[in-house]
Amino acid sequence: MWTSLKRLYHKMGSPKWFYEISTRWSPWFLLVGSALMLTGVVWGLAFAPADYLQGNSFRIIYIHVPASLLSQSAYIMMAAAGLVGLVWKMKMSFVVAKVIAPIGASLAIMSLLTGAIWGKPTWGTWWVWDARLTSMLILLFLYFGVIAIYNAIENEEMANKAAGILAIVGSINIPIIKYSVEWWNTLHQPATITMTKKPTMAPEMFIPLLLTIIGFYCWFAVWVFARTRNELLWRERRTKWVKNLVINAPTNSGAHQ
Amino acid sequence: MALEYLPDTDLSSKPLLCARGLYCERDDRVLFKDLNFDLSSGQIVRLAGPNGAGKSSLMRILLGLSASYEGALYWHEQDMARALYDFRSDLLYIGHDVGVKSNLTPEENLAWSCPNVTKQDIYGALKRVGLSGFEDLLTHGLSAGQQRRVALARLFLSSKELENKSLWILDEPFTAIDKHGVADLEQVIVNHAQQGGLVILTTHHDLSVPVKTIMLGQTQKASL
Amino acid sequence: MALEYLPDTDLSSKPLLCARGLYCERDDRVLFKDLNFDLSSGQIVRLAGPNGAGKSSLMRILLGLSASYEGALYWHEQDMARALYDFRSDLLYIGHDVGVKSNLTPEENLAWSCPNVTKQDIYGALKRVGLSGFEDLLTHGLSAGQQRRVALARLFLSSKELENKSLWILDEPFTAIDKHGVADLEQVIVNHAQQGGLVILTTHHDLSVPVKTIMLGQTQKASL
Amino acid sequence: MFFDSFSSFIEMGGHGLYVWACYGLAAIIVAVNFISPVLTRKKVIKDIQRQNRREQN
Amino acid sequence: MNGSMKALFKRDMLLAFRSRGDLLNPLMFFLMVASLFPLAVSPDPLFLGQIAPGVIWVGALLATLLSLDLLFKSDFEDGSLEQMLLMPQPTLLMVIVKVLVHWLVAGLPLAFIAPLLGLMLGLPSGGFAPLMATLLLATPILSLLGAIGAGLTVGLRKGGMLMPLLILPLYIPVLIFASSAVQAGVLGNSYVGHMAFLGAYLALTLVVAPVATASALRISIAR
Amino acid sequence: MNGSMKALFKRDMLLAFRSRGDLLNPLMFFLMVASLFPLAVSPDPLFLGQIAPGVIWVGALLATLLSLDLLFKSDFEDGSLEQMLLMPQPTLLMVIVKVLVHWLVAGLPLAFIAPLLGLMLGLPSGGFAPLMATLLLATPILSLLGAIGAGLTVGLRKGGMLMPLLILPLYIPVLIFASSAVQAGVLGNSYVGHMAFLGAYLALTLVVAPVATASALRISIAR
Ligand code: HEM
Ligand SMILES: Nc1ncnc2c1ncn2[C@@H]1O[C@H](COP(=O)(O)OP(=O)(O)OP(=O)(O)O)[C@@H](O)[C@H]1O
Ligand SMILES: Nc1ncnc2c1ncn2[C@@H]1O[C@H](COP(=O)(O)OP(=O)(O)OP(=O)(O)O)[C@@H](O)[C@H]1O
Ligand SMILES: [Mg+2]
Ligand SMILES: [Mg+2]
Repeated sequence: MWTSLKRLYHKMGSPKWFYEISTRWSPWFLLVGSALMLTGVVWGLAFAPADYLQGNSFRIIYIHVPASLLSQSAYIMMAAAGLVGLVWKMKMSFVVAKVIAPIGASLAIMSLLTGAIWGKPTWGTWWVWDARLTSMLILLFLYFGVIAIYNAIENEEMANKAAGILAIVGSINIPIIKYSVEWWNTLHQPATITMTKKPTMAPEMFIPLLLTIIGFYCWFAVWVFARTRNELLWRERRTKWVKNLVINAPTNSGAHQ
Repeated sequence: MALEYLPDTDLSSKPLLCARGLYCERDDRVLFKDLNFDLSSGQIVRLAGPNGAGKSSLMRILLGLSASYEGALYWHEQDMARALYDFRSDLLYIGHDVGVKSNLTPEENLAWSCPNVTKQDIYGALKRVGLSGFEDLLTHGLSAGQQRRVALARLFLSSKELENKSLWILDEPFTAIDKHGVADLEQVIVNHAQQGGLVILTTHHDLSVPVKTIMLGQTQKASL
Repeated sequence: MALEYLPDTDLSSKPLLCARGLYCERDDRVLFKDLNFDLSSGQIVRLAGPNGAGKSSLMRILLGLSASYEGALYWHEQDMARALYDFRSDLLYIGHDVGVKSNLTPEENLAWSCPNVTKQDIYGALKRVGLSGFEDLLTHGLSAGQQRRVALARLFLSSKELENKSLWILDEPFTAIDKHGVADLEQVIVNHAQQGGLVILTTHHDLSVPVKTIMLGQTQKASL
Repeated sequence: MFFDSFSSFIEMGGHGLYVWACYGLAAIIVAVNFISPVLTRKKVIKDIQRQNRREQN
Repeated sequence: MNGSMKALFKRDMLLAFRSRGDLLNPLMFFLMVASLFPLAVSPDPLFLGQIAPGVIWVGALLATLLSLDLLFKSDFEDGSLEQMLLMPQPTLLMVIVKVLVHWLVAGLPLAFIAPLLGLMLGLPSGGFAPLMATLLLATPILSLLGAIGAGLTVGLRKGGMLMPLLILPLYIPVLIFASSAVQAGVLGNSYVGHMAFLGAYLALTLVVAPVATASALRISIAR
Repeated sequence: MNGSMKALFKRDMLLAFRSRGDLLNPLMFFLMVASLFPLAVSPDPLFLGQIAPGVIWVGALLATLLSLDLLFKSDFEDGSLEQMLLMPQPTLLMVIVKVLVHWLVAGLPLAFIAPLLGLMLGLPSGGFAPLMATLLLATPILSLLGAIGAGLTVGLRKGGMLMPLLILPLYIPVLIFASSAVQAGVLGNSYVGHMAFLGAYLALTLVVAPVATASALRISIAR
């Protein structure tokens, strides 16, 4: 048991193994994710009933909520990957952490934008200093910080370590930030404008939401795999397996691919 | 990568600092590879090579300030990572940037970098480097050479009785120093080696004493 | 204060730069007083003296960067204050701090400091100082000597045809430069003088060419 | 189908602009996430090929 | 603009874009100030809207002030400033080029991002036009006046934050007129008078500041 | 504290007092923010009193943030930081000493000058006690967390003002709890809970920050 775990760990640390396995899995994630998303979105947009309070604007939920959830869990994943990299000196893990940062940031932006747009018809304003909004904004800043570190440090190894430290410190603070923002808001905020509490949703509204959430996670995997493979190619450009792979790769003129 | 050895001055003693298979690459250019050496006490070792050969890089690797290398380092035959405390206790390093605060006086600078010595010792050392009378001026009001002399005064403080640093790593210690000063410094370095210290230095000056040379090669393209 | 003259190489020509009765005092210490000299084109002039003698101070006075002096300066027999534009048009100065931006590439650095030359000239000059292949790396990633070489490349660009700077003032140009580089530089300096330029420099190295020396004295207490 | 006509589907009871803007923006961000690694991959492969060629010379 | 000045302009823009951090520095600071206030004061949009003109303008002023530190400092430290002062061209030209770059990099972007801050702070809609207008007109003043302070303090070892002390008094008219222009806009009043004052102040500083900065630099370098 | 650390402490205090500008830097900034607001927002003391807790705390936060830039920078530039990392003593100790000095020089004085700002901004009398209390308790947090950012960005050429981006999110809990403690004080409510939270946050950062900073410095120097 222990030895097989160890073997798995070493395998995961191997770029070539990761490259191959992710190449094999990506299409499946893509397929499943796209199917789920298609079903969920069509169902949510066209078939689910309108909310009796918010009318049709509630259909934004099917992208807003998955993006919000995923951007938060992506940060945790990134910090965890950074921790593994720092503690066990596993380079693969650093690659994954690096690759998650821009994806997570894009999802945080998606959450903020869809939320802001949703706010206009429901709250009558694009932006309020609500607890959730504020903490999502701060999460975006945390992502920006990590990305900025990667951009600012040229030496890759150093950049990975520095970003790892920042991500970990940030993740320790996420619950504190969230708690403080929520607490702050309940103190000041007139209760008129708060985000709807977890609704006891009708199943025909809830199931598509579930589908899109799972679909987003699948897509997320595809994106992480694709970016990781690119990073690996460049890092391992001197190795034989990459050279072979690149020789066989179509050049820019390749009309067939 | 050529490695020139002067015969070891003291073959009987165990080596202080060993390097095995050092490899360093910068911007796709291999600075050195498969570098092996054993340095023992009593030696003066010069890292030589043209500008950009990798002398300072090698020094930073030895110091543990740089992580961009492969290979193994041993201090007193112990793995460097485990001997770090001992290594650093024994170490005196003066780099391209000498770590002298321009807003402190020479005396204050030394009081910080050599915390175990007395004020009298510091005045003595400053006198030795020709800075008597300048002890209480702010360092930024000194000339280029005088500023470097403040840092070099540490060499006069690190003798056996005072700071007891046996390993000196000096990156171009003679920069901006006048003739007379260079001769003085060479003398200190020789004395230190004779008292059982190990000195690793780089310089583009000609040294008037015989030293062991580690030659770092011309630039090469990386090819794995 | 001792003033040693080599016989002027070209007595017929009018002097380019004259100093009359220069006096400079720092922290109650007279660096030099009653300093007079006439420098003409074709000369290589070395300001000599130990660390803290006042070589850099004198240079900054000549450059008009320092106001803490007494005496008069003439450029082409005109009062310096009135000849300032001509003087500066003819001037190339490289000081202790070389004015190379670490966040620019060598090429970009030269493009700024020598705006009248072509990209090709710059590449040529960088090649001359041994930096071909490094043109597009940021300067802070270069070694200590290579960074100084970026500044020194200006010497190769200031020849008659290109920037046409006849007066070179160089404060320890050989700092951090390897043997080979020093020889190269000396050659450029000699060439410049032979083509009618005037070079004023300081260095603690031994020069292999004969030069006129202005000796700045040992430190003295001011006594008025 | 919840809506009785295509135009009412587009209109979304007056909220069409908001809903479609959201889905549009989301589509853009998703598309970027899908496309950018593909472009990067092409560039990386080209760079490696160029480097290999340089080293063969 | 002759060759040297063009080269200097290019160099400084290049440097600004290369160290992107410095470029975004004032902008980031500006954004930060605006997002901290709701957290510290109150999230109520109506209340925030009242203080928005003042907060935004104080933010802009502080952001510019902080970025001024870099105007001559790195050039002083690595010897480039000496080189510039030794150019045959008048120092005045050099100062103008550097101030121009500073404004393009640190001042102008403030004007463009200000509407976003207005949104976040619930600025009433009448305030947006005067906010942008005052920023466009008055950020050059901030750069110009700031350059004098930067020139006087460059290379000072004991000087640290001397600069605010020197130039803040000169900034205060700008702050008063600009923020009350925005407030006038919010209330629907005319703010032509304010703009005229700012324009006149700009004309004055355009004449005085570069000369003063050039002499300040000569003094600083001779130290 | 052993010999080296004592010497380091002495050196850093000496440096702080020698370049008095840097020492007064945060204090000046703090004062500036407080004196600009009445000009920019409204001179009405009642209105100002409402925003005073927030303004003062935002000022304190920004002031600390700006002073952090200097924590390791000059030591990095002249090679002293290398020397410190080469000392046999654990880097952790060195970090603690430097953070301590930073707090003594840049944080603590804020607490003592804050009442003056309270007066200038018309802070109701109930706010003074919690203002000082929160500043005393929370400025160490700012120094500690800030050190992480300073350690990560020291020596970065592209980094400029990266730091705010990195650590401001971490400062936000402090800002929220501290400013609402003051507000609670103004309203005559208890602010024990706020203080307890700040105390807990201080404990956490005391554990985490020095370790993180030490590793950050090792990474920065190895670049
Ligand atoms: C910029 C504005 C907004 C942001 C940043 C934002 C952010 C978030 C976040 C982070 C979540 C996930 C919370 C969790 O951890 O479970 C979430 C969920 C949700 N949001 Fe928003 N939101 C915004 C605007 C809105 C608006 C305007 C509405 C509708 C009135 C809304 C409705 C919801 C609902 C229904 C959920 C799921 C319920 C739940 O999981 O608790 N959001 N939002
Ligand atoms: N921080 C860095 N990042 C990237 N490359 C670097 C860095 N430092 C040095 N290098 C590269 O390593 C090479 C060797 O530099 P190093 O400073 O070791 O040379 P050196 O032998 O000490 O030269 P010098 O005699 O000029 O001091 C340089 O050519 C440079 O290209
Ligand atoms: N900015 C200054 N303020 C006060 N005194 C100064 C200043 N600069 C130099 N000095 C004094 O002037 C003396 C001469 O300095 P200078 O830099 O001219 O010497 P130098 O001959 O160039 O020496 P080196 O060979 O070390 O470069 C120094 O001893 C110093 O005390
Ligand atoms: Mg070197
Ligand atoms: Mg000198």
